[in-house]
Formats: sequence, C-alpha cells, structure tokens
Amino acid sequence: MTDGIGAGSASGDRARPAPVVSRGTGMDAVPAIELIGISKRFGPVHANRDVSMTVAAGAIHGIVGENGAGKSTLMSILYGFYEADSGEIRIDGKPVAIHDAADAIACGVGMVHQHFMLVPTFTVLENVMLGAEGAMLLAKGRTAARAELERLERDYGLKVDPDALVGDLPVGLQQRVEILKALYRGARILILDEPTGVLTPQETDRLFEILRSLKDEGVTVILITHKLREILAVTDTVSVMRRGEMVAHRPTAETSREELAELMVGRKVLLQVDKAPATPGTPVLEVEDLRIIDADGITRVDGLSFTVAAGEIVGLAGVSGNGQSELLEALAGIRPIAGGRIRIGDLEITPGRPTDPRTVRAAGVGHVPEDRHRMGMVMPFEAAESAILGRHDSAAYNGRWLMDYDAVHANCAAKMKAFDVRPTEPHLRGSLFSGGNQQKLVLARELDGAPKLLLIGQPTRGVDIGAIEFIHRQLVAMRDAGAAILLVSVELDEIMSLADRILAVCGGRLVGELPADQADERTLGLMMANVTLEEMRS
Amino acid sequence: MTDTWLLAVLTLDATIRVAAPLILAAMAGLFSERSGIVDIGLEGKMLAGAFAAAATAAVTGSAWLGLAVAIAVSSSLALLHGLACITYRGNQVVSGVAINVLVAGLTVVLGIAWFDQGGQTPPLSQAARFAPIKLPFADALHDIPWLGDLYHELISGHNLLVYVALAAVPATWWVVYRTRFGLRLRAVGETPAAVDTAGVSVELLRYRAVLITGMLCGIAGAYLSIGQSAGFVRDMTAGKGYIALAALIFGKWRPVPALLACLLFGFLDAVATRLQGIELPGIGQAPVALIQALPYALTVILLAGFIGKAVAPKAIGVPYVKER
Amino acid sequence: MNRDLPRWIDVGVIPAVNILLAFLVAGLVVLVAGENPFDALSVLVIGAVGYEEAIGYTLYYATNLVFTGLAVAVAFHAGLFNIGGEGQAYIGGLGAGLAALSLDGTLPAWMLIPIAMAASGLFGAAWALLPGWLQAHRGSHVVITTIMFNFLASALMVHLMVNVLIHPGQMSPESRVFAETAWMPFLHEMLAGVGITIARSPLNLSILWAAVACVFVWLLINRTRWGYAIRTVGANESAAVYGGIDPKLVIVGTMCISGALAGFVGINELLGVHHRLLLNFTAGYGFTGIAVALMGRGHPVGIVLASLLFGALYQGGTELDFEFEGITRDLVVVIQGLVILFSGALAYMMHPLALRLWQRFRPEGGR
Amino acid sequence: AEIEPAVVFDMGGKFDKSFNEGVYNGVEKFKAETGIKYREFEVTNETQREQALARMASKGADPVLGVGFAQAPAIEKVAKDHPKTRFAIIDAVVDLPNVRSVVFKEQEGSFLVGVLAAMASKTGKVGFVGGMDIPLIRRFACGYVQGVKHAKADAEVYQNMTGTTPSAWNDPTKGGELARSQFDRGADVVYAAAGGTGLGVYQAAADSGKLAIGVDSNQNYLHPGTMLTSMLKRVDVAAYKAFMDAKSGDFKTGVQVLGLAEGGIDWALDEHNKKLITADMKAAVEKAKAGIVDGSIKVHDYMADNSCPG
Ligand SMILES: Nc1ncnc2c1ncn2[C@@H]1O[C@H](COP(=O)(O)OP(=O)(O)OP(=O)(O)O)[C@@H](O)[C@H]1O
Ligand SMILES: Nc1ncnc2c1ncn2[C@@H]1O[C@H](COP(=O)(O)OP(=O)(O)OP(=O)(O)O)[C@@H](O)[C@H]1O
Ligand SMILES: [Mg+2]
Ligand SMILES: [Mg+2]
Repeated sequence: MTDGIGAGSASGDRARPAPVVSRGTGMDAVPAIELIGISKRFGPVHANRDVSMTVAAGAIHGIVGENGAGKSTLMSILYGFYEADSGEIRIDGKPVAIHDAADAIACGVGMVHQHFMLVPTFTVLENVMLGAEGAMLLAKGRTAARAELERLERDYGLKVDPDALVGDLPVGLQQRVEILKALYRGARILILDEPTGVLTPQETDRLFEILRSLKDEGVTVILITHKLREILAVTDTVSVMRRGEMVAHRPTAETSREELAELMVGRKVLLQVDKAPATPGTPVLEVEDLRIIDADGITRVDGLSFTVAAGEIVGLAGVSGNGQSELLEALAGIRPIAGGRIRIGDLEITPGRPTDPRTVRAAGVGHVPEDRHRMGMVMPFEAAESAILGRHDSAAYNGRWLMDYDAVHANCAAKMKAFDVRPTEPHLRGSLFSGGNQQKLVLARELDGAPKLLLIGQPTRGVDIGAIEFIHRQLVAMRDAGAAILLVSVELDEIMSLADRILAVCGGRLVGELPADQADERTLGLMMANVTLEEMRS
Repeated sequence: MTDTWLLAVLTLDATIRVAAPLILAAMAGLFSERSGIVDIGLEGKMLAGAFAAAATAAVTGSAWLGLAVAIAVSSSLALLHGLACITYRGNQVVSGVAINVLVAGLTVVLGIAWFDQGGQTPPLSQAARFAPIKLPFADALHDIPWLGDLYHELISGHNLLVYVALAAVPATWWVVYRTRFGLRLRAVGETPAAVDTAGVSVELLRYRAVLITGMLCGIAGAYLSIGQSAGFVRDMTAGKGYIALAALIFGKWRPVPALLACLLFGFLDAVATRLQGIELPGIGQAPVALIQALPYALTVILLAGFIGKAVAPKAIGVPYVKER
Repeated sequence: MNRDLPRWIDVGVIPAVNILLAFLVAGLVVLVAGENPFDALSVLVIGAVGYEEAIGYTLYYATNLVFTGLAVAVAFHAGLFNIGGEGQAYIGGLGAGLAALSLDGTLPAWMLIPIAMAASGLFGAAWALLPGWLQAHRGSHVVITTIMFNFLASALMVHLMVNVLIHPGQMSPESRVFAETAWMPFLHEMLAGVGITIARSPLNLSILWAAVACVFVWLLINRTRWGYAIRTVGANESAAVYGGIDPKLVIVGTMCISGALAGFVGINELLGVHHRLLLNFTAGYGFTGIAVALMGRGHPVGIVLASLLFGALYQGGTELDFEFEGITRDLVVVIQGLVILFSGALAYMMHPLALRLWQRFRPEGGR
Repeated sequence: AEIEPAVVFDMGGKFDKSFNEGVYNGVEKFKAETGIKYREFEVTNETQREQALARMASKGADPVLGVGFAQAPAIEKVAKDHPKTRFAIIDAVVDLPNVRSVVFKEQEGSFLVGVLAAMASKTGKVGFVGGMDIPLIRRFACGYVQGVKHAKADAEVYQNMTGTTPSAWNDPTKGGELARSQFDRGADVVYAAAGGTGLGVYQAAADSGKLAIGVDSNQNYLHPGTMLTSMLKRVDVAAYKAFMDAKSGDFKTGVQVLGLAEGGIDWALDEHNKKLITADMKAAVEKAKAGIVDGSIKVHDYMADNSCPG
C-alpha cells in the first residue's frame, strides 16, 4: 500500500534498543513509546485515523474506547501483527520499523492479545518457548526455558505449572502464560488487550499486582479495558479513542469515570443501574439436588438446589470453571443431567427424562450463552439468520415448505432498531459486527417473545460501557415485566448491581445466598472461595 | 508348523512391501497436514515421482538419479500446491485435486512424447532399479529355526527404499516432537496466529512443511516405479495416495499410529490376496469380490469400532489471513 | 474476499482470465505434443459447442457432473466432505437398473421411469447412509469411509454383474437391455415428436431432472429450515446444538440427500443412454464432481457453469483426440487439471493485480 | 477407391502390451504393407464407444474395427444405423449382416500353456493372475487349469483376480504382489491374463527367479530366461485380416471362431524361451495341441455353461 512505518529510520533499525536508562521517572525522560499519525484501513473501514499517542517509560498507560474504536488495531500495529498504512513508531525515542511480530519482539515489545494466542494442545512450557526455542533441538531449549520460567515466577510471582496443558488451564492462568511468553522474550513494553474481561475480581487483583511489580522493574505497560474502575485503579495515564481517532489524553489522577465515559461514547452515560426493588411471584425455575457429570467423567455440579421466581433476577457468582457454565447448559437442555431434577414451568427434567434445547425453548426459556462466538451466533451467517437461531422452525419465519426470508429480515431489522444494533444491516455477516453489537443481537433474539425464564451467561463480556448500560436496562425491564432471570457472571459489579438475590457457588456446590443489598465484594469473594457465611461470622 | 510360520512371515513380508509407499506418503501427508495444509494431492505427487524416477532411470540407467529427479519433481509440485494454498490462499482441496488430475494427464502425455509406448516407460534393467538388499548374515542365519526365517524373509531382502520408508517414521517422529521445527509445525497447524505473534513466519513454515511432503512423496513414487516395479505405467499409484491419507487420518495425524494404520492396510491387503480361492470352513469358497472387498470393509469396521473421533489439527484447510 | 472490486470483475473478468491462463499453459503442452495450439483450441471449442451433436454431448456430460457436483456441495454445506459420489452413483445406477429389470415387463413408462428414478435416489442415499451414520454416531471420518465405500461399491457391482445380473451367454458382464418402457426419452426423439429435428446425441430428459435438482438444492439450502439446519451444523456445530438442531440427524440426513443426488447419475447413464446395467458407467464423474462443486463454490449456479465447462472439456477433448495424431485423451486430462488449477486453486492469484489496475483506472471517484 | 479403415481401441489403450496392443500391431502391419492410413480412437468412458464408432462410420470409414467385447452393444447400434458400412468386432458376436465377429477359443491356448506350466513346475504348484473376475478371464483360467491337470493330475493351481475397478487392468504393482503371494505359497510358474497388470507379474517372476507365462501378444522378450512362454491370441492377425480382406474385396461378415485349428490361438516358442522348453515339454505340448485340433482332447469352455469342471 503506502510506505510502511518508520519513515525516519533509513535502514529499518532492527537492533534491540539499548536498555532503558530512566526508570519510571517523570515526564521529562525519553518516552518509551511514541505513535505518530498512525492510520490503518481494513477495506472500507478506517480502523485508525491519524492516531498519535505517547507513553512514558515505566508507566502504566490505559486506553479506553467503545467497541470497534480501533484500540486493538492500534496495538496490533505496535506489535507488528498488522502493518499501518502510514505513520511512525518510535521506541525509546528512536524511530523503528516494525513489519512483523519478530521486529516488535526485537524492539522489546510484548503483547497479550484479546483473544489468546496460545496453542491449546501444548504445555505451558512449549507455549512459552514457541518462537524462542533457543536451539535446533527442543531438549536443550527446554531446560533453559524451565530455568527462566522459574526465575520469572520468583521475580514477579507468576506461578504456573510449566507442564500443564494450556487447553486445560482456566483462562486466568492462560493469561498468565501469555504474560510469561512476553517476558520470556525480554519484553520491556507489555501491551495487554482487555486482559480482565475473563478474570474474576481476585484474578484481576492478582494481575494488577503483577503489573505493578512489572512497573517497578521498569517495564512499560499499556492496558486496554472497558472497565473504568480498573483504569482508575491501576493506570498512570489514559488515552481515549472513538471511531478510529484519539480523542483525549489524561493523567489518571485528573480524571473521573464520568468524564472518561462521556469522552468514549460522546454523551453522558448512566454508570449505575437504577431499579426498583423486586416483587417476586411464583417460582418459574426449580432446581433440586442437581448433579452434572461432564464427558470426562468429572462431576461439575454436585447437589445444587435453588429456585428463581417470576419477577426477580437471581445472580450466580462464582470463579469461572465452578460449574456455572455446565449448569446453564443443563438448564437450557444442551447437557444431560446425572442426578436430581429441574422444573421449568410444566417441564420436568430428570436423568430418566432428558430433554433437548428445542423443548426447553418451547417451554418459554430464553438463553443467552456465555460464549457468543461458540454458541450464540453463527459468524459466517448474515445477521438476520443468526437472529433466528433456535427459532428457525417458528411459524413466523416459515411457510409450508419454504422459509419466509422477508419476515426474517424484517424481524431482524426491527430487533436491531429496538436494541440499537449498529450497523442496522440485517444482511451483514455476523462476524462483521463488533462484540457489543453481536451481544445485543443475541440478547434481542432471546428476549423476543417475552420468555418466562431467561438464562444469561456473561451478558457484557468484552462489551463497552455504552452497550453495558443499554443491556442492563433491558434486563431490568424484562424483570419488571415478570420474567424470571438467572444471571451468571464473573463480573461482581454486574451481579451486585443487577441481581436481587445472589447465590455463590464453588466446586459445583452452593456456598450460600445473600440478598443483593447485603452483598459486598469482600463477602462475595470469600464465598466464591468456599467460605460460608457461618464461617465468616465465627 | 514351520510352513505355517513361514507363510505368516511371508505374509508380513508382503505387508511391508505393500505398506512401504503408504508409509512414505502418510509421513509426507503428516508434515503438510500438521502445518495446516490439507493434501489430497499425495496421489498426484507420488505419481509424478514415479514417472520422473522411471523416466530418468530409463534414460540414464541410474536408480539414484531417478530417485533424485523424482524428489525434485514431486517437490516442485508441492511448491505449486504451496503457492496456491499459502501465497494465494486458494482452496486446498481444489489445489490437491488439480495436481492429481494434472499429473494423471501430464505423465502420460510426456511419456508418449518421450518414449512412445503409450505412456509407459521402457522396462528397466536391474541396474536402473533399487534391488533387494541382503542384510549381513541373512544366509548364515537362515537355518536358525523361527528367527532365521524371520530375519531372512521379513527383515532382510527388501530394496533400499523400504528401509527408507521404515526409517521415515522414527525420523518424522523425532522431527515433529523433538525439534524446534517440529514444535513450530505442530503449533502452526493448531493456532497459526500464535506462531505469527511469536515472531515466526507462518508462510515460511508452511512452505517448508509442504516441501518435506513433496520430497517424501517423491521417494514413495520412486519406490513404486523403480523399486517395487520396473517401470512406469499410467495411473500406477492406483489410489495409494488416498489410502495413505486415510491412514493418516486413521492414525490421528501422528507418526506411529499412522504407521500402524499403513501396516494394517498392507496386512489386510496381503491377507485378502492369500484368501482368494481358499475354501473357508463352513462357507466354502468365498466369492472373489467379497475377498477383495475385505480390506475396505474391515477398515470401516475398525474405524467405527475402535478408533475414537479423529481430531484434525485445528487450523487445517483454512488459509491463514491476518486481516480476517 | 475483495470488498474493493466491483462484482462484475470479481465473478466475471477474473474467472475468464483464469481460464485463459489455463488454456495458455495447455497450449504449451500441445506444443510439446507436437501440434499447433491454435488449431487444437479451435477443434476443442468447435468440438464442444460448434454443432448440435457436440452440444448434445456436452450437455449430456454436464448432466452427470451437475448431479455429482450438487452431491458434493450439499454435503459441504454441512461440513462433510463426501468423496463417495462415485460409489453412490454406481449404487444409484444399480437401483435404477434393478427397478427397470424387474418391472419393465409390467409397468407402463409413465409409472416405471419415476419408480426407477426414485430407486436410483434411494439406492444412492442408502450407500451414503452408513458413512453418514458412522460419522454422526461413531466419529468415523466421512472422508475415509466414503473412499472405502467406493471400493465396496465396485466390488459389489462386479460380483452382482458377473454372478447374478449378467445376461447369460455373453462375454461382457452386462444385464439384458431394458424394455423401452424404462428408457428415459432422448431429447432428439422428443423434439422430433413435435416436429423439431436436432442431431442425435445421448442427451436425454435427465437434464431436466438435473435442472430440477439444481433448483431443489438451492431452495433446500437457502430457503428451508432444513437447509438452515444443514448450514448451521456446517458452520458451527455447537451453535447448532444450542439452537435445538440435532447435528447427528442433520449429518445423516445430509449424507442421504447427497448420496441420492449422486445416485441420479444412474438415471442419465442407465435409463438415459445405456439402457442396461453394466460396469464402470460412472467413469469418474463422482470425482470430477468434487472439482465441479468446489469451483462452483457450492452454489447451484456455479455448479451448473462448472459442469458446462467440464462437460465441454470432456466432449471437446474427445474431438481433439479424434482429430489429432499427436494428441491423446490424456492431453484433455491435462487441460482439465490446468483449468481446475487456475480457476480453482489459483483463483485469487489475479486479485491483487486486478485490484491495483482497478484502483488506477477505475472510472471515477477514488481516494 | 482406396478403403478408409478405422479402429476403436478399448479402455486399456493401444499400448497395453497385450490385447489392444495386439490389434495395434496388426493394423500397423497393414499400414506398413499397404501404405493405407487408418483412423483410430481410444475410448475412455462407456459413452464414447458408441460415439467413436458412429463418428468413424459417418466420416466414411470402412471397415470399422471394434476391439473388445465391451463394444458389442455399441457396434450393434451403430451397425444398424450404418448398414452400408462394414464392421468387425473382436471378442464378441454381433449378429448383423454387415458385421464380422471374431472370437477366440482362449481356453485352448490356455490349456497348452497350462500343460507347459505343470511340466515346468518343480513344486507342482502353479498360479494364475486375472485382471477382473469376469467371464472372459474365467475362460482363460478354466482352460489353464484343465491343461495343468492334464499334464499333472495332482498339481495345484492358485488363482487371483486383481481388482474390481478399471485400474485392475493396469496395476502392475498389485500384479506383482499377487504373483509373489502365489510364490510364497509354493507356486513357481504363474500365468497372467490381466492386461498391463501382467507386466508386474512377469517382473515379480523375474525378480524372484520364477517362471511366468505371457498372454495375447508374444511377451517372451520382456524377461528372457524367466518367461516360460506366451499364450498367443492372434488378434493382430484378426485385425490385419479384417483390413486386408476389405482391401482385397473379400470381407466376409458373420462369425469367425478362431482356435488352435485355425491358427488364431497358439503358444510362443522363440529365441527368448527356447532354453526353458525341454524336448519333453515341447513334445507334450505339441501332442496336446494335436489332440485338441483333432478333437481327441476336449477343452471345456467356461462360457458354455458358466462353470469349470474340477
Ligand atoms: N481483521 C480485521 N479485518 C477487517 N476489519 C477489521 C479487522 N480488525 C478490525 N477491523 C475493523 O477495525 C475497527 C476497529 O477494530 P478494533 O478491533 O481495533 O476495535 P477495538 O477498539 O479493539 O474494539 P473492542 O473494544 O471491541 O475490542 C473495527 O470496527 C473493524 O471494523
Ligand atoms: N472479518 C471482519 N471484518 C471486519 N471487521 C471485523 C471482522 N472481524 C471482526 N471485526 C471487527 O473487529 C473488531 C474487533 O473484533 P473482535 O472479534 O475482537 O470483537 P470484540 O468487539 O472484541 O468482541 P469480543 O469481545 O467478543 O471478542 C470488531 O469491532 C469487529 O467489528
Ligand atoms: Mg479489541
Ligand atoms: Mg473486544
């Protein structure tokens, strides 16, 4: 396209920069990173438009912005994953040419991608070594890598079993592997793209501790997140992007959540859900002594009992991997149960009387799956087709033989309008929508037809605050209209502000229950770690 | 008793002869597919190798030159496949089919143009082929009961390329699981983005993988035309590339299970050959077609009964595109 | 792939250039074979579409390829790679043949032919059923099982033809000729009936059935809830499960539909042309169907175009073989390979160049 | 006017080293002797047979020679449409006034080579490799078995068929393996009637120092020293004569059955195998030949009742 990056460097300076001299001092020192006038297009989409940004050495710098604002693209350019159409990158004051990840690594840049770049079938050690094996034969490099991992573990408190299969690790640990990968390659600049989206509060706190200790070691950190609380908690400076452009830079100490939110979205945002107290009606969902065993024979849910009544939101809090996902899938009819009983209205599910997702849906259940990529949508389909997934049999979309595609499109357009999905284009492929908009589309589908029971997993994962606000308002409205809602989220903020009652689970068992107004982060955190209320009191 | 033993040994001997090209081709396919490139074109590359080997050997009288040219020709086809699938991100199955069809025609057209024998190459003299190698002491040890036969018939007396095929398996295993290249190869077939972000070129890695595929296919082809037979005839691979691919999938894209699958195919074939026309107890003489169908039917049954779901390398068949 | 190129370049100019490239390279091969490439090309083209009989043959070959191409495409939509079109066509033909042989003495044509057609579909479907079932329930890779089923089909056919169905006292393993009530009318005969004379060729009414099959497949895939289910399973199996679709059922069902489509080759070949059961009438159409489906990008319109191209190559190639001393049937195979290579595998090769040219010379606008 | 002969080869192709190639040699000989060119075509699928024959006829070719039994239905159709054109078919009978059908008594030749095989065998075990399990090949096998038993009543014959797809006629690797499997079981002479597949059989015999018997054309030259003999089926003569008769104006239609007596079938003895054929063997085989010709030895034809005695 155009002449890459690094107009200033005549000969593509690939040498590793000299060690950073000034460590985490004031603004007067040479900045670790300068991005100057970066532009990048993807076909018709202008992902980055003349973006400039400066990050001081040894600082933790935040970047915020709506979905699709261009944050990931900008960082991918810095990491050499994409090449910018124009613009210049300077590292430690020197212009550098970064054409690919190898260049970036040589410049001391490391990145933890939004979607992890790990090989699930490899061990931690192999993942860390990949691309930096050291020698032709693995055996040699392996010993060296093991020693280096031990050192990193000591220095930064990054503990992972080097021989564990990455695919078996919880996301929190996977992310740690990503950080280890970067550090193993000697990164002095670490980029983290939405690292906390999949973490529990405790894991997030651990991550921030690690980031701070990295900072103490002189590493420069760039952090992308949608959670303004985190920006305020950990960063030194923050930049705001909107629609591919950089709109503001602030020292964190001089800004507020409200200001950042407004800068991001371009309007005032309600950060707090306001809702009236619940008026629960009759139980819609009753779960009794439920047991679920997964394909590997591991008991995932072990004797769980609870009810959800019409007109209330029950939040299920737990560290991810404690049976919530399996529970949701079982309730939705996707997973068979091994013991106990589920009753949804008139529908009764027991091990001897299994069910399927169709029947469950027909019984008036909406299900927003935790992972929209894996289940919620069919990415290669046009949005309108994803918007009828699970309802494609309905008479509304079908004639005697053929489907009524006019109805399908009209319906999707209506949903898009109602849920403010942008762009309002039922014909567009699902994968072309941003995460937040995909989520809204799934929600629109599942809220359609006023379900009696709504099963919701991680409704706002990776979604920007504008969309979060919208989604939360919709859920409360559903509740007020009399729906029973079961909300599973690793986001304690979300659970506390949305739910009327909160159940804490650990290891597939119920640890305790709290009314939302009595819940606080500490209590819930402890309960999620299997400390019962009684134990806390004593 | 010893007759039965000898027959058993000879059946295994046949198994190895039949399996050798399958093994080479399966190992070839393993490199390509582990790197994420589907290779339906094993058949075509093998056929091209067979033709190149026989044609060269016929002209020069040298088996070694034949082998070298077979490897070169098959490798260039592999690079063509790479060009289509890696550089131009074409459909990998189509590219493989194209190579198969192209080679099926081209070998005959060139064969007619050069040798004027209907696409066959002239029959090769002993010197222009890889002759059976008698391993040391094969005769001396022949008289030892049981083991003598085993050594003399089964282990000794194959042509060089059979031993190459057998050696290719541990070599493949070692490369794939013990070397840097192997680590990257396995990674690029699962998660190319991980390799890319680790600063390693996905394209280069895949090119190297398909090149190895080409080389091994070339050896497999040479085995057919200047090892096992003495010349090239049209379509002489007769579906072996597909069977090798099946063995690779059967073996879940791992060297040793793939080897076992190839041996199984070879064994079923050897046994079926020996069952033709034999009176089976209770059934009488089974229809020829039934016996001929046996290896295929058994494969289906084994596949359904014993082998779990074969999980392919995740990124297989998908061109790697950064800008999705 | 390319959002920046106008559609007429993307689906019009570039494929044409690709085919041109294929013929360019083929011309070199002709040169090597010692003939004049331009003469060869004109013989090829005239031989394929230059006169009525040629067109008839081209369409007749295309009919087979439409069936097998659709078969591959339908399975592909469900994420299944059905290599077994050859075997399914073979067994489909067996079905049609058995129906004809057993009923041609008793039923009139208007009943017999539909029954024989149904039989070909049913038999083809049955031959795909087991691989489909094994894939769905046992996880056996459908690629392997369908390859194996191709071999099984030919073993079965040889056995049946040699030992059971052979018309006694003759050399070749062929059944007796069906009674005329089981013959799919030739197009030239039908048209002669209404006063239009066209040249004789094997082209028969099956081509209409192929057209019906195209429309059926398009509607099925794009306009029915079953098609929706098929595509969902193909694109994302867990999303399908989430959406209340049973992937096992879809896989088995899709394989059956695919097998039935391939089985229809038997209609064209046996009811339409040979009028008896015989060996090897499938002649590789099942395999060429893979190329046809992939080049047609799984869309019926694309499949029809690809089938016509390949049908023309089959027929024009026969003509080449007739006309030239130095050209044998194998050269035609080379040309086919080149066409698949350039317009299939290397389909995107011209995109960057086209994009650059377009951006420089496009009519108006621009950045 | 000069005749315009044409030949349509079948799927094996004109260079199959046996059947089609025999015809090719015959028509080449005709061309060399008369200087008359002929049109030719090799079919690749079922439909092309009729297309090619019709094409030849309508282009004015005469006579048109069809090679192989598979062309019978096509010849039948085309000959009806072109009653003025003369046709000839080898290996099948087409009962039309303008068709000459040439069929061979393969069983007789196979009998002779069976006799030789049995006598040459030291183990008393001999083998047969056929292309596909079809009646014609069973006729070969059946005659062969009778010959073997005639010479050595307690001899054993192993039979193998190569495959079920068209590639069965062109798979020398498979042929080699089949031959080896028979050697493994003790056979030391093997007879192949399998087109191109036979090449692998002969090669395997040469590689293992066993004997092989060729078919259709004289294949003794392929591996002098291990080719025991070849069963000659003079399709070359049949083809040559069809053209020659047409040229000289005495092309008779109707059925010609060529056996030992007519010289259409024979066994091959030449400089390549004369060391392998002892005087005893030669005497025995000539005696059998005489017996067959004079009717004192009856060779059962498999096709007569679709079965083979013993
Ligand atoms: N690989 C790609 N191919 C095409 N377009 C892309 C690609 N990646 C990003 N885009 C476009 O660039 C825009 C910016 O995307 P980017 O991923 O940088 O957003 P983001 O700010 O990281 O969003 P999010 O908060 O959802 O992660 C998107 O709206 C999209 O249209
Ligand atoms: N194939 C594509 N073409 C154009 N833009 C794309 C494509 N895929 C993704 N994008 C854009 O890239 C941006 C980031 O993509 P990504 O998949 O990271 O979404 P996201 O908003 O981060 O969602 P999630 O949090 O679920 O990952 C989105 O705005 C999306 O519109
Ligand atoms: Mg992002
Ligand atoms: Mg995101």
